[in-house]
Amino acid sequence: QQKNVTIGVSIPAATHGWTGGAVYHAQETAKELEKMYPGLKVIVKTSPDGASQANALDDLTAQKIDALVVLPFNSDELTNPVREVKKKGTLITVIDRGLKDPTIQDIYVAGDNPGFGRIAGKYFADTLKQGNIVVLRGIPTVLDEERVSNFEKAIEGSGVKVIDKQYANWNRDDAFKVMQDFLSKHQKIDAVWAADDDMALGVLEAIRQAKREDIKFVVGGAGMKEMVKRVMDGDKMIPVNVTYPPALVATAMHVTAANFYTKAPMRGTFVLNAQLITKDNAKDHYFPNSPF
Amino acid sequence: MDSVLRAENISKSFGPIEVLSGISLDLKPGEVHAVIGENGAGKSTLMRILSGHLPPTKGSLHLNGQPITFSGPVDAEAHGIVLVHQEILLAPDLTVAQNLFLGREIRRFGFVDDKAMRERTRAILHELGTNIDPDREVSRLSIADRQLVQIARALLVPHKVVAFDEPTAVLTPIEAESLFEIIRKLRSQGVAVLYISHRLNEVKAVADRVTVLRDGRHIATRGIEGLEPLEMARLMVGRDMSKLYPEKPETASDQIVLTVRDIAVPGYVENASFTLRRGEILGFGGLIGAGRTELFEGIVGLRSSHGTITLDDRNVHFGDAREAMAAGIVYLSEDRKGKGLLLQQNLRINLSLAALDRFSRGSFIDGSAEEKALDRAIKDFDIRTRSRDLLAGQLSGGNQQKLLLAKMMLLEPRIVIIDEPTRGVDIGTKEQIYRFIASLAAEGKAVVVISSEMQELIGLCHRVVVMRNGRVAGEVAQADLSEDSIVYLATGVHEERAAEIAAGHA
Amino acid sequence: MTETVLRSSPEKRRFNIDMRALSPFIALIVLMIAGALINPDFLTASNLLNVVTRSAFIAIIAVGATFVISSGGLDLSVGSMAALTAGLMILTLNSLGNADMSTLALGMLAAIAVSAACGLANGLIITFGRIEPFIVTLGTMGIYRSLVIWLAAGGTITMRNSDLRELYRPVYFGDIYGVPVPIIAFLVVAAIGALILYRTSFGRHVIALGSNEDVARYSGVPIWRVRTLTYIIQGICVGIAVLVYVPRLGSATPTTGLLWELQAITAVVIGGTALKGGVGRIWGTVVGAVILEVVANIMVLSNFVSEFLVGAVQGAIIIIAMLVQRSVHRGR
Amino acid sequence: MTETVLRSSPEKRRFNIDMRALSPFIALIVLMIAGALINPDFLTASNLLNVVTRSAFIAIIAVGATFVISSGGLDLSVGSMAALTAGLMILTLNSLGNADMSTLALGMLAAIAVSAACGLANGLIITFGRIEPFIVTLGTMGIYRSLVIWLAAGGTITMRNSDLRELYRPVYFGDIYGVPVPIIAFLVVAAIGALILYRTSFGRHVIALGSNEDVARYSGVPIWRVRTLTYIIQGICVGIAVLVYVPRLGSATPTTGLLWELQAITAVVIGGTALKGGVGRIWGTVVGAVILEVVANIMVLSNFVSEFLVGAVQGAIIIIAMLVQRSVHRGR
Ligand SMILES: Nc1ncnc2c1ncn2[C@@H]1O[C@H](COP(=O)(O)OP(=O)(O)OP(=O)(O)O)[C@@H](O)[C@H]1O
Ligand SMILES: Nc1ncnc2c1ncn2[C@@H]1O[C@H](COP(=O)(O)OP(=O)(O)OP(=O)(O)O)[C@@H](O)[C@H]1O
Ligand SMILES: O[C@@H]1[C@@H](O)[C@H](O)OC[C@H]1O
Ligand SMILES: [Mg+2]
Ligand SMILES: [Mg+2]
Repeated sequence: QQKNVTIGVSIPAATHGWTGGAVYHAQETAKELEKMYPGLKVIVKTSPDGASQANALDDLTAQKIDALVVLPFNSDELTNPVREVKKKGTLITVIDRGLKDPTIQDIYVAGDNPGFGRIAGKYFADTLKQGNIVVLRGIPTVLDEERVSNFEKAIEGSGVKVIDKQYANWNRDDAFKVMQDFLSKHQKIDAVWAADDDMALGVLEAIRQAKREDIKFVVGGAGMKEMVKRVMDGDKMIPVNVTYPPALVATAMHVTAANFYTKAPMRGTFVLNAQLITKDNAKDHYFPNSPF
Repeated sequence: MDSVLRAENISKSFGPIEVLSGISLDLKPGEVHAVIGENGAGKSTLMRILSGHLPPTKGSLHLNGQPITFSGPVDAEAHGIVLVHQEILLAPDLTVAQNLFLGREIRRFGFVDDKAMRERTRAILHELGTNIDPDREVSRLSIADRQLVQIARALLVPHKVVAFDEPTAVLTPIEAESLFEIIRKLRSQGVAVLYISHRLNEVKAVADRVTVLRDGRHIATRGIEGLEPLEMARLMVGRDMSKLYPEKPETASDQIVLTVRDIAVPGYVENASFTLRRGEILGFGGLIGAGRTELFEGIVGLRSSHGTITLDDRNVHFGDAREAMAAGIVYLSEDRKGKGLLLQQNLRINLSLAALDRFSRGSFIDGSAEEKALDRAIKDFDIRTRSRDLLAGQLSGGNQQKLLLAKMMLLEPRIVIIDEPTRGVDIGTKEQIYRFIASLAAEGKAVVVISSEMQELIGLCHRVVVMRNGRVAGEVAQADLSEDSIVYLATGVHEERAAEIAAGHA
Repeated sequence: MTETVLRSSPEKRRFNIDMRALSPFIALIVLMIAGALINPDFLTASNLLNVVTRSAFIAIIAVGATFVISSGGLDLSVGSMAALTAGLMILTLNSLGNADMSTLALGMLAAIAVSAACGLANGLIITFGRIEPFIVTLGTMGIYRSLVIWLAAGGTITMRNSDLRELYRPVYFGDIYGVPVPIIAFLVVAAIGALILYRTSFGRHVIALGSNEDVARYSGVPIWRVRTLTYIIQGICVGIAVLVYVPRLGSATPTTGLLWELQAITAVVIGGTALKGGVGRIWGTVVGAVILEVVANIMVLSNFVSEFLVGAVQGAIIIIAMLVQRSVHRGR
Repeated sequence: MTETVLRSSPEKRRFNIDMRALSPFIALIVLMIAGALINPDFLTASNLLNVVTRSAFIAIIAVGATFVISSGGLDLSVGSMAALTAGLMILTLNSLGNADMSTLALGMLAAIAVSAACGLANGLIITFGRIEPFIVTLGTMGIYRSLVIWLAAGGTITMRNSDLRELYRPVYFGDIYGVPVPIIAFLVVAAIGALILYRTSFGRHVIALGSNEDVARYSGVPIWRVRTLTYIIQGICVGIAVLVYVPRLGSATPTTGLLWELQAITAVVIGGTALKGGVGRIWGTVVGAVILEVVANIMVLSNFVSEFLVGAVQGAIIIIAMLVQRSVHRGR
C-alpha cells in the first residue's frame, strides 16, 4: 500500500551559476524521487533572500509537509524560522550552511566552506611556496567570509602573500573588471585565487587580454564542468579545482526520502568534504550533462 | 455672405454640469467676431469646441456649409481652424522656434532644418512687434513673451479661422496694438477671427460683430455699430456698469510703512528705491521686462536681493515668502497658473494653503472651518463655480484669479502687493476687485498694484512709480496721472515713437 | 432631466474618486480569488495572517515612501538603511548585554535614532546640495550598505543574548486578541501616517510641494523644511520596520533589506500614488504592500510553475494587477 | 534704444547653457585628477583604454535610456533584457553551429530582433495599458530575467564553437588604429543617438512629450508612436550593447546585466538629463557612464579603502561628483 509523504525543499533562488545548479538538481531530483516512490510529493521553492526564505518556510508548512530540506540563505537568520517548522514535528534536513543551533536538524548534509578555503590555501602554500597573489571574493556573506578567512589562515607562515582582494560578487563580468584593474595596479602577480569558477572565467579572460606572462595559475572553485574539463586536459593555467557541488541538494533530498521509504531511519551528518580536483581525479568530477 | 464656420445649438456638459447650452454662432470670412461674457460664461469652452479640443455634448459644427466633426485639435488645424489658448500651452523645455514648429517641423534631407525654422520664427515674431530670441527656452520667457510665441505659433499654419482667447490679457498696450494690426491684416485676407477679451475698448476697436454669453447661454449677437462698451458691459453682466473705478480713498496719513532703498535683484533690477504709505495705493507701471515683478519678488524674499528695506522703522530682510507673510506682507503672483494655484487640487486646498495656521485646531486642520472659509470666499469674491468640488484648474481663467485673491487675503496682510490684479477678469469682477483694493486702503492697509494697464493705474492709484530697464525711471503724482506721462517714463520717449520702437521700425 | 444636473453632482464625483481609491482593493480581491482557486490552503486564516504579518516591514517602510514620493522625491536607500539600522541596533543590544526591558527599550531608541539620522542625511544633501534625490539616495544606499558590511566584517551581526531574544520575540510572533503584533504596528503606522498626511498643515504642504514647488514657495510653504522632514519620516518608518524585523530573524547581514526600496516604491505606486508627486494614498500603499506579499505567497502555494519561471509569473501578475486597477477607473 | 522694450541677454544665456552641458566633463576631469593622485598607474594608456572600453555597454544602453527618460519614461528592464538577448543570441549561434561570418551575422541579427521586440513589448504595455513605466518595466524585468534562468536551466549559456568565439572575439578585444572596437561602437551609437535626438522631428517630439504631454498632443505629435519608439530604441541599444558584450566572455548567466538598469539611469542623470523628462543630453550620458566606470576603477587602484568600504566611498564620490557639477553652474 502506498504511503503518502510530502517533502518541502527550500533553497536560494537561481541568481547565479552555483545556485542555478542547485535549483536544477532540486527540480530534477524531485521528479526522479516522485517516480521512484509512489505517494511521495516534493515541493521545491526558491527564495531570493533570507527574509523571503523565512516566508517560504511559513508557506511550505501551511501545505502540511512531513519533511523539510533547507539550504539556508544564512545560518543566523534562518535558525529561528527553521526551528518554528521543527516545532510542528517536521523532519528537518539542513544542507551546506548549517544552523546556529545544530539540535534543530535531524539530518545534515554538509558542504564545507571553511574546508573550501583551507584546501585552496594549502595548494597555494604548497605549490607556489613564495609569491604575490590576488584574491577575488564573492558576495559579502557569511560563507564567503568563512572561505576567505580560512584561505588566509592556510597560507599564513608560507611565503605566499595576498597583495590585494576585492569583492567580485561571484560574477564573471565583475571579476573581469576587477582583474583588469589588478593587472594595471600590480606589475607582478604570481597567481590568482578566484574563489568561484564563474569568477575564474572572467579572470582568465582579463589575463589573456593583457598578455601577461607573470601569472602562473588561477584557482577557482565549485567544480563547474568547463573548469573541471580544463583541469582534466592539463591546462597549465588551471591546475586544480576545489569541489563544492551544487548536487549536494540532490544528496540531501535522496537521504530524506529514503528516511520515509526504507526501513532504516536516516539520521546524522553526511559530510561532502571539499576535495581538491587534480588532473588525476578530474574525470570523477566531470559531469558533462549537468548545467553547471 | 456664406459662413465659413457655423455652430448650431452647441451644448457642453462636464459630467452632470452643463456649462454651455444651445449656443449657435456663425462666422463669416473676413470678419472679426468678438465673444464676450463674464468669467465662467463659457467663452473658452466654446472656443475649444470650435477648434476641436473638446467634442460638444449636443449640437453640430458646419464648415463651409458641410457638417463636420473634428477628431481633435490637429484635425481642426488641418481644416484651417486654429486657437490661441487663454492659458499658455507651450513645451517649456523647448526653444521658441522649436515650439513654433512642434509637430510640423521643416525638414531637409530627413533632418530638422533649424536654420530655416529660426529665420521664419524671427520673421513672424518681428511681425508681431517683438524681438524674442528664437533660441531661447520658453521656460525662460516672461508670460507676455510666451503669449506672443503662442500667437505666432497659431499664425504659422494656413488658416481660415483664428480664435484668440484673451490674447491681450498679458500684453501691454503697445504689444496689443501690434496684435490688432495683425488681426486687421488677417481680416483683409478673408480670414475669420474670433476674438475674446475683457477689455471692451479693444473689442470696440477691432470687432465687426459681438456675441454675448452669460451663464452658458447666448444673450445677443450684434454688429459693432452703435454698440458701446457700456452697453456691452450691461449685456454681459445683466446690470448697468456706469462706474468702473471707485472713489480713491484719501491717503489717510503721511505715515510711511515701507521704505525700500537701493535694492538690487541681480540680473533684473538695480538701485530701486521707493516708499509706501499707510492707506495708499501705489501703482507700478512699465513695459514688459522692466523688472517690476522681480523687484517685488526680491523684496518679499522669493528671489535673492540686496539693499535696505525698512518696515515700520525697522530694517528687515526676508529669506522667503513665509517670513514676509509673517511680517504682514503678501505678494500675489502674476503667474496664477505657474505660481499661484495648485491646478490639480481642489478649491478648498488651494484657498487655505498660505494661511493653514489659521485653520488649525491643535495640530490638525479643521476641515469644517476650511469649508466655511470657502463658502465665504465664493461669496465675497464672487467665484463662479458650478460645483465646489472642482479642481482649481477647472475654473475659468478669471475665477482662478479671484480664488488667488481670496487665498492671499486669508492672511489678513497689512501690505498687499498685487501683480496684474485684473488680468483676464471680466468687467463686473474688475469693478469688484477695484472696490476691494480701495477698501483695503481705506482700512489703512498699504497696497501696491503692478499693472500693465495704464487705465487701471490711473483710475486706481494715488501715485505711480514707473520702471524702465530694471531701474526706477520716475514717479507720477496723482495730479499728473496720465497715459502719456507713464508711457514717457516707461520708454524714455513719447508715445508714437514708442509704438514704432515696439514694432521694430526703430 | 435638468433637475438632476446639480443635485446628483457631488455624489457622482465622490463615486469616481472612491473608485480610484478603491481600485487597489479591488485588485487585491481579484488576486485573492485567484489564490483561492489555485490552492484552497490560501484562504485559511493562518495563511492569510502570515501573509499580512509578513507584509508589515514593506508596508511600514512604504508609508514613509508615500510621504517622500508624494512630495516629489524618491528614496532608494531604505533597504540599506534598514540593514544598517538593524545592525547598529543589535550591536547596541549586544554591548548593553542584559536581558531586560530597559535594554530593549534603549536598543529600540537607538534604532529609531539611527534611521532618523540616515533620513536626515538624505534630506539635507538633497535640499542643500540640490541634487536629484535619485542620485543622492543611490549614493547613500551604497554608503549605508557598506557600513553594514564593514560592521559585520563581511559576515553577520547576531543578537548574542538568547534571553533577550526570547524577551523580544513577541514583537514579531506575539499577538493581541489574536491579531499579530506586526499587523497592529503597521495599522498604527498607517493610521498615524494618514493623520499626518491628510489632517495636518505639514501633510498639506507635502502635497503642495509635490504638486507644484513654485506655488508652494509663493504660498509661504517652508520648502526645505518640508522636504527634509519627508526624508526624516521615511527614516523613522524604516526604524519602526526594523523594530519588527529584528525579532524575526535576530540578525543583520550584508544582504538584509536588499531590494526593499524597489518593493516599497512598487507598493506605493500600486497603491495609486503617482511617482511624479502631488498625490498620496496611504491606505492604497498599505494594500499595495499586501498585494506584493500575496503574489509571492501564491507563487509558493502554487505548484505548476517551474522555479526558474517564478519571477516571470510574478512580474506578469503585478502588471495584470495594475491593468485590473486601470480598468476599474477607466471611466475617468 | 531698442533694448528698452526687450532686455533679453542672449550672451549671458549661451554661457549658462554651455556650463550645464560641460559640467559632467568637468566632474570627469576632477575625478581623473583625483585618480592620478591616488595611483600613477591610473593615467597609463592601457588602464584608461580598459576603463573606457568597459563603460561601453552601459554607455550604449544609457544612450537608449536617454531617449526613454527625456520623454518622461523609465525602463528598469534593460539589465534583464540584456541577459535574455545575450542568451538567445548564443543559443542561436550554437544551433547554427558554424564558425563563419554569416553565422555571426545571423546571430547578431537575432540579438537585435530580440531586444527590439522586448522594447516593443515594454512600449506597448506602457502606452496601451496606461500603466506607470516603473511598474511595467519592473514586471518585464522579472519576466526577462526568469526567461534567461529558464533557458539556462539555472546554469550558463555558453558559446560552444570555439572557432566562432575566436572569430567573434575582436568585436570586444580588437582595435582599429589603436582604438578598441567597443569604444568606436559606443561613439557611433552616441553620435547616431545625438543625431536622432537633436536633428530629427522624432527627437524633437521626444523632448516635447517629456516636457508637456498635453502640449505635444495638441501640437499633433503622435504621442503613442513616439513613446513606443523610445522603448524600441532602448531595446535596440540593449541589443547593440549585447553584440559587444558577448565576445568578451562568450556566455550569458543568470547574473548577466544585474543592476545595469541602475547604472544606466545613473549615467543618464549624472549626464544632466532630468528624470522628470524634457531634457536629453546624449553626450552627458556617455560621460556619465565613463564616470561610473572611472569611480569603480579608482576604488580598485587605491590602496587605502578596505574592500568592505568600497561601496561607501563609491557612493560618496558619486554624490561629490554631482556637487562639483552643481557648483559649476551655480549661477542659475
Ligand atoms: N474640465 C472641466 N470640468 C468641469 N467644469 C469645467 C471644466 N472646464 C471648465 N469648466 C467650467 O465651465 C465653465 C465655463 O468655463 P470657461 O473657461 O469656458 O469660462 P470663460 O467664459 O472662458 O471664463 P473666463 O473669462 O474666466 O476665462 C466654468 O464654470 C468652469 O468652471
Ligand atoms: N525664468 C526666467 N529666466 C530668465 N529671464 C527671465 C525669466 N523670466 C523672465 N525673464 C526676463 O526677465 C525680465 C523681466 O521679467 P518680467 O517680464 O516678468 O518683468 P515685469 O516688469 O514684471 O513685466 P510684466 O509684469 O509686464 O510681465 C524680462 O527680460 C524677461 O524676459
Ligand atoms: O552561491 C554560492 C556559490 O557561488 C559558491 O561558489 O558556493 C556557495 C554558494 O552558496
Ligand atoms: Mg476663458
Ligand atoms: Mg511682471
